[in-house]
Formats: sequence, C-alpha cells, structure tokens
Amino acid sequence: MSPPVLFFVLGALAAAARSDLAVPETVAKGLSLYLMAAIGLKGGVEVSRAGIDGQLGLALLAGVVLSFSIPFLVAPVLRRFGRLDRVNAGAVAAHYGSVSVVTFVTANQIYAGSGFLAAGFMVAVLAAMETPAILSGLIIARREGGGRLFEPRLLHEVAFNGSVVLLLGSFAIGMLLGEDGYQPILPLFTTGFTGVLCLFLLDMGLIAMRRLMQTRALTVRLAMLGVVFPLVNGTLGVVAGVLVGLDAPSVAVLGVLAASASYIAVPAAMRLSLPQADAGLYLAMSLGVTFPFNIVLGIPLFRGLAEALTPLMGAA
Amino acid sequence: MSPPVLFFVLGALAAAARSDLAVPETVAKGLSLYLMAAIGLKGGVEVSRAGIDGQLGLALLAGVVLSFSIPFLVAPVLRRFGRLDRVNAGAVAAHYGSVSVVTFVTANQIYAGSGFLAAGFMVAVLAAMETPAILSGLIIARREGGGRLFEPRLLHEVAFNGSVVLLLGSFAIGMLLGEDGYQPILPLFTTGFTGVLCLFLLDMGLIAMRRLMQTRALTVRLAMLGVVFPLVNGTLGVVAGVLVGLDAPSVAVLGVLAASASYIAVPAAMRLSLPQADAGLYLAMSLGVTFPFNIVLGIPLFRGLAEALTPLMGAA
Amino acid sequence: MSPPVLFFVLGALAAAARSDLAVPETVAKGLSLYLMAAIGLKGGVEVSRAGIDGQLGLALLAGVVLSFSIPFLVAPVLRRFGRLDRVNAGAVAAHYGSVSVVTFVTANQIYAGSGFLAAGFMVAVLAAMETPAILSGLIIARREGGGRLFEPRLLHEVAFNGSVVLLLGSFAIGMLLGEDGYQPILPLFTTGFTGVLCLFLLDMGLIAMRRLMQTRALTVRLAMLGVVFPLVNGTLGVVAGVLVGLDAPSVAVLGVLAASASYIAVPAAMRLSLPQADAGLYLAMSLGVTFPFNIVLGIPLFRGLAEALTPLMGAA
Amino acid sequence: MTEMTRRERIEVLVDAPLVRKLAELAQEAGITGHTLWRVTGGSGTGGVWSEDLLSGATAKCLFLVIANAERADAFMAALEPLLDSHQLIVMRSAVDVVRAARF
Amino acid sequence: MTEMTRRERIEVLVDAPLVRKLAELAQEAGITGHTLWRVTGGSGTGGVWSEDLLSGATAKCLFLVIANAERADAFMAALEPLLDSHQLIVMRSAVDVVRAARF
Amino acid sequence: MTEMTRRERIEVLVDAPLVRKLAELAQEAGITGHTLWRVTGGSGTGGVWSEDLLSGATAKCLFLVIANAERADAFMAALEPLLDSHQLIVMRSAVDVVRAARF
Ligand SMILES: Nc1ncnc2c1ncn2[C@@H]1O[C@H](COP(=O)(O)O)[C@@H](O)[C@H]1O
Ligand SMILES: Nc1ncnc2c1ncn2[C@@H]1O[C@H](COP(=O)(O)O)[C@@H](O)[C@H]1O
Ligand SMILES: Nc1ncnc2c1ncn2[C@@H]1O[C@H](COP(=O)(O)O)[C@@H](O)[C@H]1O
Ligand code: NA
Ligand code: NA
Ligand code: NA
Repeated sequence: MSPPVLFFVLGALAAAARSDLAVPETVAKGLSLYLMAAIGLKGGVEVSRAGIDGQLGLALLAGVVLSFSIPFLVAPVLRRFGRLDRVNAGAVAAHYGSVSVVTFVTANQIYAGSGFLAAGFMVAVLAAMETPAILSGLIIARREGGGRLFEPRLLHEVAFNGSVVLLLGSFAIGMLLGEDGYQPILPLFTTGFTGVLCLFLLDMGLIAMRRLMQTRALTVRLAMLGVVFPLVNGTLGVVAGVLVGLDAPSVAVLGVLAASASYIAVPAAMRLSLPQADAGLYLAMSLGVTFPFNIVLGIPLFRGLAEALTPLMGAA
Repeated sequence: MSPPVLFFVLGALAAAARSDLAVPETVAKGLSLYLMAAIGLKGGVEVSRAGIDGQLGLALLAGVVLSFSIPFLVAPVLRRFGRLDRVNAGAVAAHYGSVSVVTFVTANQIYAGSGFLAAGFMVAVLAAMETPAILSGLIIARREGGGRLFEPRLLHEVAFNGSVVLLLGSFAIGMLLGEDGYQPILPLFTTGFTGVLCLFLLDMGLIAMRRLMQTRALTVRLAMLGVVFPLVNGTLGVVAGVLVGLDAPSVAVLGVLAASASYIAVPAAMRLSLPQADAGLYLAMSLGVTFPFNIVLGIPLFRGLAEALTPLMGAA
Repeated sequence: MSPPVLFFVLGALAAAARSDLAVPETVAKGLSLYLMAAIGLKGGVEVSRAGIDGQLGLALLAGVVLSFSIPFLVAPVLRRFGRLDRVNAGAVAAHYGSVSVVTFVTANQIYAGSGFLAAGFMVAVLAAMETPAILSGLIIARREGGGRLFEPRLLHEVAFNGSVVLLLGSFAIGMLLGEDGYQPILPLFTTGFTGVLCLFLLDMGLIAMRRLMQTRALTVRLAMLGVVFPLVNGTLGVVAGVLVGLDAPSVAVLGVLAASASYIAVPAAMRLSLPQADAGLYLAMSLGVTFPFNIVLGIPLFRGLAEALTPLMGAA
Repeated sequence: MTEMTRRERIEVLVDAPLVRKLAELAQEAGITGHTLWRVTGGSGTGGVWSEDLLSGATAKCLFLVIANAERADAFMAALEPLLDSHQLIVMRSAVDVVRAARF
Repeated sequence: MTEMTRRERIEVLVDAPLVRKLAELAQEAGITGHTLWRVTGGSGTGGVWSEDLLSGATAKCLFLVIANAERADAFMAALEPLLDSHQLIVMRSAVDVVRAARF
Repeated sequence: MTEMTRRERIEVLVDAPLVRKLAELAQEAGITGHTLWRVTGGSGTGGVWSEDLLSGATAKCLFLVIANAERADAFMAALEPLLDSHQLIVMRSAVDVVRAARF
C-alpha cells in the first residue's frame, strides 16, 4: 500500500481504538486548501504543456452527465431497498452524483506513482462534477412539493463554492504559468505533495471511522448501498470514459470520480436546502462507508477496469 | 505576473464573486509567522556574508525619518481633501507612515526572481519603520487634547510587537548561523518560500477585497488618497534611498516600504489608543486599497523609478 | 548553538520581554503532529534497514523500568525537600517518570547533525516510557486512599493516547515502507524537519517562559528540584543504557528520555485523575524549568556522559 | 448609576449553514444586529458530536440577539416554522442593557 | 404567540479534561444533552491564563445544560462534591425555551 | 439542596485589543476574575463582520464577570465613559452561583 493509504488506515485504526488522536479542524482545512491549489496547478501546468484538444470537451460532458444523472439512478434504490423517504433519498442521492476531491487527489497520486498518468484537464472535470448532482437531488426531494425548487442564493453558493473556485483558479494559474513559471513554487506544491496527503488522509481516517462509530442512522441496508453505489457508479464512469475515447488513466480517474461521493460541498448545500434531511445519515454513508471503500479498494479496481476496457474501444 | 501576484488576484476575484473560499485565520497566522521568520533569517544570513557597513546606519535613519514624518505629510490632506476629523486623520496617517510586512516580502521575492537583490539589512529597516509612525499618529490625533500622549503600556507593546520581535530575532539568528549554519533549515525557509507566499497572498486577496466590499466608511475621496499616498510616499522613499546612497534594489525596496501601509500592528495599536477612530475606515484604506495597489502596480513601479534615479546619484 | 535551540531562546526572550508574539494553538498542534509522524517514520525506516535485534527488547525494558520507578524516587524528595502533600507529590512525580517528545526530537536532531546517530527503535522506547509513570504517580497519590486506584477509562486513554498512537503508528508505517517506499514522502518528512522544529521550539520557548512568569505555585525549592531531577534521572538513564549494552548515541538518548518530563500526556491524565492537584505547579516545573534545562544544557550533557561511560562497558 | 433598560435576550443553537437564514429573519423582525460564536461539541438525541468535521455542514453556532419585547416576539414567531425542520434550540431570557436605544 | 416554557439553564466553567465527567453526571441526572464551547482566557485567584497551552490540560470550557427544575437540582447535587476539587464555577438562571418537552 | 446565592452576571461584547482595559477596570472594581471567549461573527450598524481578519484589531470577544451587586455597580460605572468611544455592548442579568464567597 502507498504511504497515504497507510496513514488513512492508521487514522481509522486509531479512531476504532477510541484514541484521542485528532488533527485540529483549521489545520485540516489548511491542508485541504493546499491540496486543492496543488492539484489545480499541476493540472494547469500539464495542460499548458500538452495543449487542449477535443478530449476536454468530451470529458467535461461525460462528467456533467454522470453527475446529473447518477442521483436519479440511486434515488429509487435508496427509497425501495434503503427505505428512505423522498427527502432523505434526494439528499443522499445528491452526494453520490457529486464527487470527493480527496478521493480524486489520492487516485491521481497513486496512479502517478506507477507512471499511470491521467490528463491534466481531469481537474476541470472534477470541478464540473461537483454541482449538477445538487440540482438533481433537489429535484428528487421536491418533485411534488409546491414551493420553488431552490433558492436563488443556493445556485450562487454552489457555483462559487470555495473548492470549485480554488481548483479552477489554480488550474488557470497553472496554465498561465506554464512549466517555467511554475518552477519557483514547484518545491512546495509538487515535492511536498505526497507527504501532506499522508497527514490529510490520517485525519480523514480518523473522521471517517468516528463518523461510522457515532452514527445512529445507518442501517445495514444503507451501509450495503454505500459499497454497491461506488461499484456501479464507478463502472458507469469507466464505461463513459471509454466511450468518449479518453486514455486509460483518465478513464480510471473518471471512474473514481463517478464512484466517489461528496462530503464537503454537498452536505453544506443539503443542510441549507433540505434541513429536514438527516445529516448524520448522508455523512455516515459518504464519509464513513463510500470514502474508505474507494481509497482502499475502488482506486485500484477502477484502474484495472480501465486498463481492461480501454483497449476494446481503441480497437473498435 | 509572478505566481504570488496571480494567487492574490485569484483571491480578490473569488471574494468579488462572493465565493465562500476562506483560509482559516489561525492558518493564515501560521503562514505569516513562517514568512517573517524566513525573511528575517534570509536577511541575517545575507548580512553575515556581505558584512555590515555604514549603509545600514544610513538606511535605518532614512527609514525612521520616513516613518515618523510621512504621517505629518498625509494628515493635512486627510483632513482637508479627505474630510476626516483630527482623530481619524491621525489614525489613518499612522498606517501610512508604518509599513506592510507582506508587501515587503512580496517585493523582495519578485525582485529576487529576476536577480534584482536588495541588501539583507533591509529587514532591519522594515522592523525599524513599523513603530515611529504610531507616535506621529497619536501626536496628530491628540495635539490639543489635555490628556497624556500615550499610555506607557502602548510604548512597550509597540516596541515588543510580535512581528518586530520575530523579524529582528530571526535576523539575529541568521547572522549567528551564517551560510553554513543555515543549511539544515534552508529547505523549509528558502525552498518552500514562494509557494507559501502564494497561499498567503491568496488569503490577502480574499481579505482585501472583502474589506473593500463590506466597508461603509470609504468615500471616493478617501479611496483616491489610498492610491495617491503610496505613489507620493513611495517616490519619497526612493528619493531618500538614492540620497543616502543605497544600491538600486535596496532603493526600490525602501520605496515600497514607504509606499506600503500597515494593516496589522498599527490597527491594533490604534484600536487601543484611539478607540473612537473608525477601524472600518483605516482598514479599508490600507488593506482594501493601498495594499492591492502596491502588490500589483507599486512593486514594479518603484523598481523602475529606482533604476532610473540611482545612476544619477552614482554619477554625482 | 543549533537553529532549533536558537529559536527556543528567541521565544523565551520574547516572552520575557512580554512581547505579544504567539503561535496559534492549532498551528502548534499541527506542527507537533508533523514532528511525531516524522520521527516515527524515520525510526521505522531506520529499523527496516538495520533490522531488529535483542537490543530493542533490552532498551524497552530499561525504558519501562525507568518510567515506572523514577516517580517513586522523586516523590519522597518532593514531599520532604519540596514540601508538597501526597497528592501533589504523586502528580509531579508522574511527570518526571514520563517523557517529553519534543526533548527527544530535539536531542535526536542535534545529535544527528554531528553524525551521532541513535538507533531507530528508540522511538518505540519513547512511546513505551510515556505511560508507566502515570500508574506510579497514582499509586503514590492514593496509596492510603480507600477508593480504586484509577478509573478503567484512564488506562484506556493513556494506552491509546494520541501521541503514542501516532508515534507507534508512523513507526510501523516506516517499517512497512522501508527506504524505497519512504522516498515519495521523504521531502516533507525529512528535508523540512529541522525547519519545522525551529518554529515549534520558538513556540515552546514562548510557552515555557510564560508558564514560568505566570506561575504562583513555584517555590525556590521546587525550581531547584526542576534542575536536580533531570540531572539525576538523566544519569540513571545513561547508566541503564550502558548496562543493557546500547551504543553511545542510544545511551545518550535514553538519558535524555529519563531526564525529560512530560507536559502533554501526563498533565491531561492528572487533571482527570487527580483534579485536586495543582496544574499550575506541575506545568511550571516540567514545562517552565526542566524542559528549558534539557534543551539547552541536558542534551549536550548526556551526550558527554554517554560518550564517557559507554566505552567502559564495551571494555568489560 | 448607569441607566439600564430591560431587553430580551434570545439565543439560538443552530447549524452553521443555517445562520444566514436566521440573520435574515432577525433583520426582517427589525432587530439591528446579532452576534455569533462557534460551539465545539455537545450531545443530544442525535448522539455526541464534536467539531472535528471537514464539511462544516453539522458545525453548530450560538446565535445571540438582543431586542425589545416586540421585535423579540416577531423574531420568535418567524422562527416557529423552522423549529423542527432545522432542529433549533431556542432560549429566551431578560437582560438589562445600556445604550438601549439601539436595540 | 410562540409557546414558551420555563426551564433552568446551568452553565459550568470547567477544565477540558473534566468535561466528559460532567457529561456523565448530567446524563445520570436525566438531562438529555449538553452544549460546549471553548473559552479562550480569563483571570481568577489562580492568576491570568490564556489558551496558548500545548497540553490542553488547563484549557477551559463552558458547559451548558438546559433542564427542568427537578433534573437541574439533581445535576447540581451531583456536582456538589466536585465543586472544590475540580474548581468549578457554576451559574444557574431561568430561561424560556420552545419545544420544552425535550428538556 | 446545594446552596446558591444571587449574583450579577455582566457580559460585555468588546474588541479584542480593549480586553485588557476591561480586565483592569473589573479588577479596580474589586471583581476577582473574568472569563473570555472569541465570538466569530455578527452584524450591527457597522455592517456584517466575520473573523477572517489578519490584524485582530477588530476581532471581538465576550467578556464575562460574575460579581455581587455592589461590585457590579462599580464596574458598570467604570464602563460608562467607554461605552460610546469603545462601542461596547453590555448585558446584565442575575444568576445563582455556588461557592459565592469568591465573587
Ligand atoms: N438539554 C440540553 N442542554 C443543552 N444543550 C442541548 C440539550 N439538548 C440538546 N442540546 C444541544 O443541541 C444539539 C442537538 O440536540 P439533538 O437535536 O437532541 O441531537 C446537541 O448536540 C446539543 O449541543
Ligand atoms: N468573578 C469571575 N467572573 C467570571 N469568571 C471568573 C470569575 N472568577 C474566576 N473566573 C474564571 O474562573 C477561572 C478559575 O478561577 P480561579 O479558580 O479563581 O483561578 C478563571 O480563570 C476565570 O476564567
Ligand atoms: N441587537 C444585537 N444583538 C446582538 N448583538 C448585536 C446587536 N447589535 C449589535 N450587536 C453586536 O455588536 C457588534 C457591533 O455593533 P454595531 O456597533 O451596531 O456595529 C455587532 O457586530 C454585533 O456583533
Ligand atoms: Na460521484
Ligand atoms: Na509606509
Ligand atoms: Na523522564
């Protein structure tokens, strides 16, 4: 296992043993800002080198379609098999359509460690996939309600969400700088990256496991869905990536994105827009079940799938 | 534009778009401690290499005179053109006499990026310029009041202000260590420097723009002064630097120092000593107007001016 | 003096001058997590290279015996010479039996800077020495009380204490990774290490000196004990290390561990288990007196002692 | 003696993402301001919680307003429909304030 | 008008390591929950303190419970033996709450 | 039952740089201690603010003292001249405390 995954496991074990190990919230926030700036810059520099071609447009389209449609796919399962009401089903579904930045970062890092390099523009795909699912989740939750679908403020908050702005902004800065302009900040943003990711995943392990242990809302059925959804959605992501003709590493990353569930942007949006939904529930599923699953199993899995399926398309 | 300036612009744009992007306050505090320790160390190591000559004394003198006298220069303008009362004029004036550490750091980094290297002892000049202006500001605000000019506690607080202590302390440590002793900590303090500055300026862009958008106190006239003051004061700084015979990069840095306005040490001192002055006003001017002006335009401007004027003196 | 020690002195001087310089608590917490992860990893990687032999077992045994027995040694002195009651004597004694992670880290760094390299497994000894002393302290404080010796919760808290878990967890990760697996995170955890230690010790200097200045509980007699205890305990540690046949650098580090006093894990445990003991007292002694003594004088001293005594054993 | 006037003090324990909504309701009730601080942990029917959360979605704040009785009543009435859906905890008591004209 | 009910508000200033103990006592007294926040400084007979501490051993929290009079009394009684050894500062006052059934 | 005594609770919302001044005034009024915590945001006539500030010059704190009526009056009187210049918000109410001798 790679260092970041080992630190994630350490965090999870520490929380399971009820250790008081904790990363202060503001420090974790600082680390996550660093990770987002670094991943954005790297993507932008990479694109400035490789240039942009039609692939970007197709990848963005695939990402947006996945993010928007996955909630409609998972919501009925949440209602019937998971026994959730409409509002909770909509809220949970929004999480699965959207994405987890840290899962993306970890996948990139692990893949890159063995030379399996995704396209730089996948950062833009990541950013594009954050929000469409929120819209879908609200449509599901309020389908029959009389009120308006969402408050105008929500759209703005979601579009100018801190992580979207930082990812796309750093991406743009990376493109502007190019490889030469990036040199002065390369030591901080590239050399230190894997180490910072370790510390961050240590915290994620602690948080994910504590979330899982504290939850009262998670049923066995819902926990099962927390594993089934990433498997199904990740496969859909891989297939979509193959269909639009991406290279194998980018296909794998699109799979990881589709499989991942949001635990930052979407929970905040749901708390605001669907306050009656159970926050303990959606955080337990996305953070406590799906996130660990993806970090430990999903990332290698979707790489395998991408490597198996991509050649088929190339041959077609 | 250099990476730090690009991140500053990104922060400002994000705030303008009312994004919720934010760097936690304590993280920003941590980054600023790092920047001050790093700049102090670098200056000290540099001085241990180049030695100290009469230049340092002259530069310190120029700095102290500028810091003390600039408030008397700008206060009448603030009163007449800016329409402020005596107390507010004194408070704002103190900010313009004092200096901004981050502006200094950014100027040094940008200049150094193209081999335009200021003397290491300019860190001491920076520290020396922080406080005389506070005295001047209080004199202006209280000229006719019956009470004592300042409480004894203020003098102590200002003299042993955290940033002054850290800057001068690190400077002394740098001198003690010399280039060889500095090697073990060079990777953190030199290699990572520009990257950390980027993250810090991202936050400064957010804060400066939010300050500007939230203010109710800033009139058009005062905003104009927020641009005119750095132009005039920076020119004075450059001229003073040329007169005392500094090299061109140090002249440019002295210009930047004179042009810059404090937004950390002086606001805290004014809140304590002139509580009736409007904190929203002086922070809007120094942080919202003058700081961005200097980062984006002032730094290249004073370099140009220094390069134009320094040879004149050398020829004399 | 090495850079970390110089920054420690700077912090102490700044606090003595009543400067408002401060490192935010959460930032300091973040730095300490980094230091513990780094030192654990380094130890583990080192062990994966050098292998484990009987030495580790003997060193662990020596450490545990020292930690458990030192409190029984110092408590009578605290009662008679220090004039403390049983409860306070037990609480203070627990601190001296346990260890200070930062003192350990600083010793390792200073020793390593001149090629005096302790065994990697000393990290495990450090972790093992944190808790036995707590048991001893409670036995001393409650010897005659009717109640139970400690609440079951305490044992758990102490065994899964955050710093023990992080140290041993990183140690295990370091062993799993080995030198090759460690490469991707080496830049953060090894290259940046000494610099981070500087910033952390700056904060420790501030805290230690403020603690000393604010205390009302510290008598001259107790302050004297704060210097005598590390001298005696450190000598015991060196002798124990020599007796179990460790190499000179590891002997010196065992001396430093025995000499050091806890100021994180033990105070929290004492606050919980012996709330009537005076927290101001034990923190003033361990943090305000013993910690600075060890950083500035103890570390070189125990190296000298170790270098003098180790050959004697080798010759035997 | 300092002149003091009786006013109402309303404190609401609320999830961070919902603070802005409360602020709007207070403003609509004619209340001139509010003050906010983060609470760092607690327990309730939803179990124990502490602030070590990434998303801030379930971080909680104490939201304090001071107002005269009439505005306080208007604010309480505006909160009514949110009480259950937003899981608010609301406390009201009397305080004496100085410079009472502003509340 | 919103229906409000009188309840007791108890605030305890307590060292962070002792919070869990208080929470247990509150629970044993039948109180359904509590809310906690960090205080960042203060002064008292023990001198001035501020939060810049590594160990957290002397960090302090405000511990707030709302309860009916009977449970509040039970909690106060349970606190009694700890008052001196744990150096607690306890404040009690009345508040009006909504959704009073839960307290 | 636990013996409780009526005391005055005074809370002042104040800018961080002015806290030390308040502490001095409280001490001069014979009050034995105070407790402090950071507030993280709010709104008022001066507009909306939140804590994301570098300088701390406009960070705000809640400053709490408990005192008997006489000392509380003395403290209030000492605050009087600062009310406007320092933009203080002051709340006073009654609380019951234990170990009342210390306040
Ligand atoms: N009796 C109480 N006293 C003080 N705070 C409470 C009480 N009950 C609940 N809370 C707070 O309200 C939050 C939500 O409560 P609940 O909805 O019961 O989970 C808890 O996490 C506590 O912070
Ligand atoms: N009169 C008071 N009003 C408010 N808080 C107090 C008062 N006295 C003590 N405190 C708080 O209680 C803590 C412990 O007090 P002491 O045990 O007197 O040192 C102090 O640090 C303050 O935070
Ligand atoms: N009615 C109110 N209730 C609670 N806090 C208030 C109120 N009015 C003002 N404040 C607080 O006092 C601060 C200063 O108010 P102002 O001087 O009106 O800007 C605000 O930022 C709020 O934090
Ligand atoms: Na997804
Ligand atoms: Na200036
Ligand atoms: Na020891």
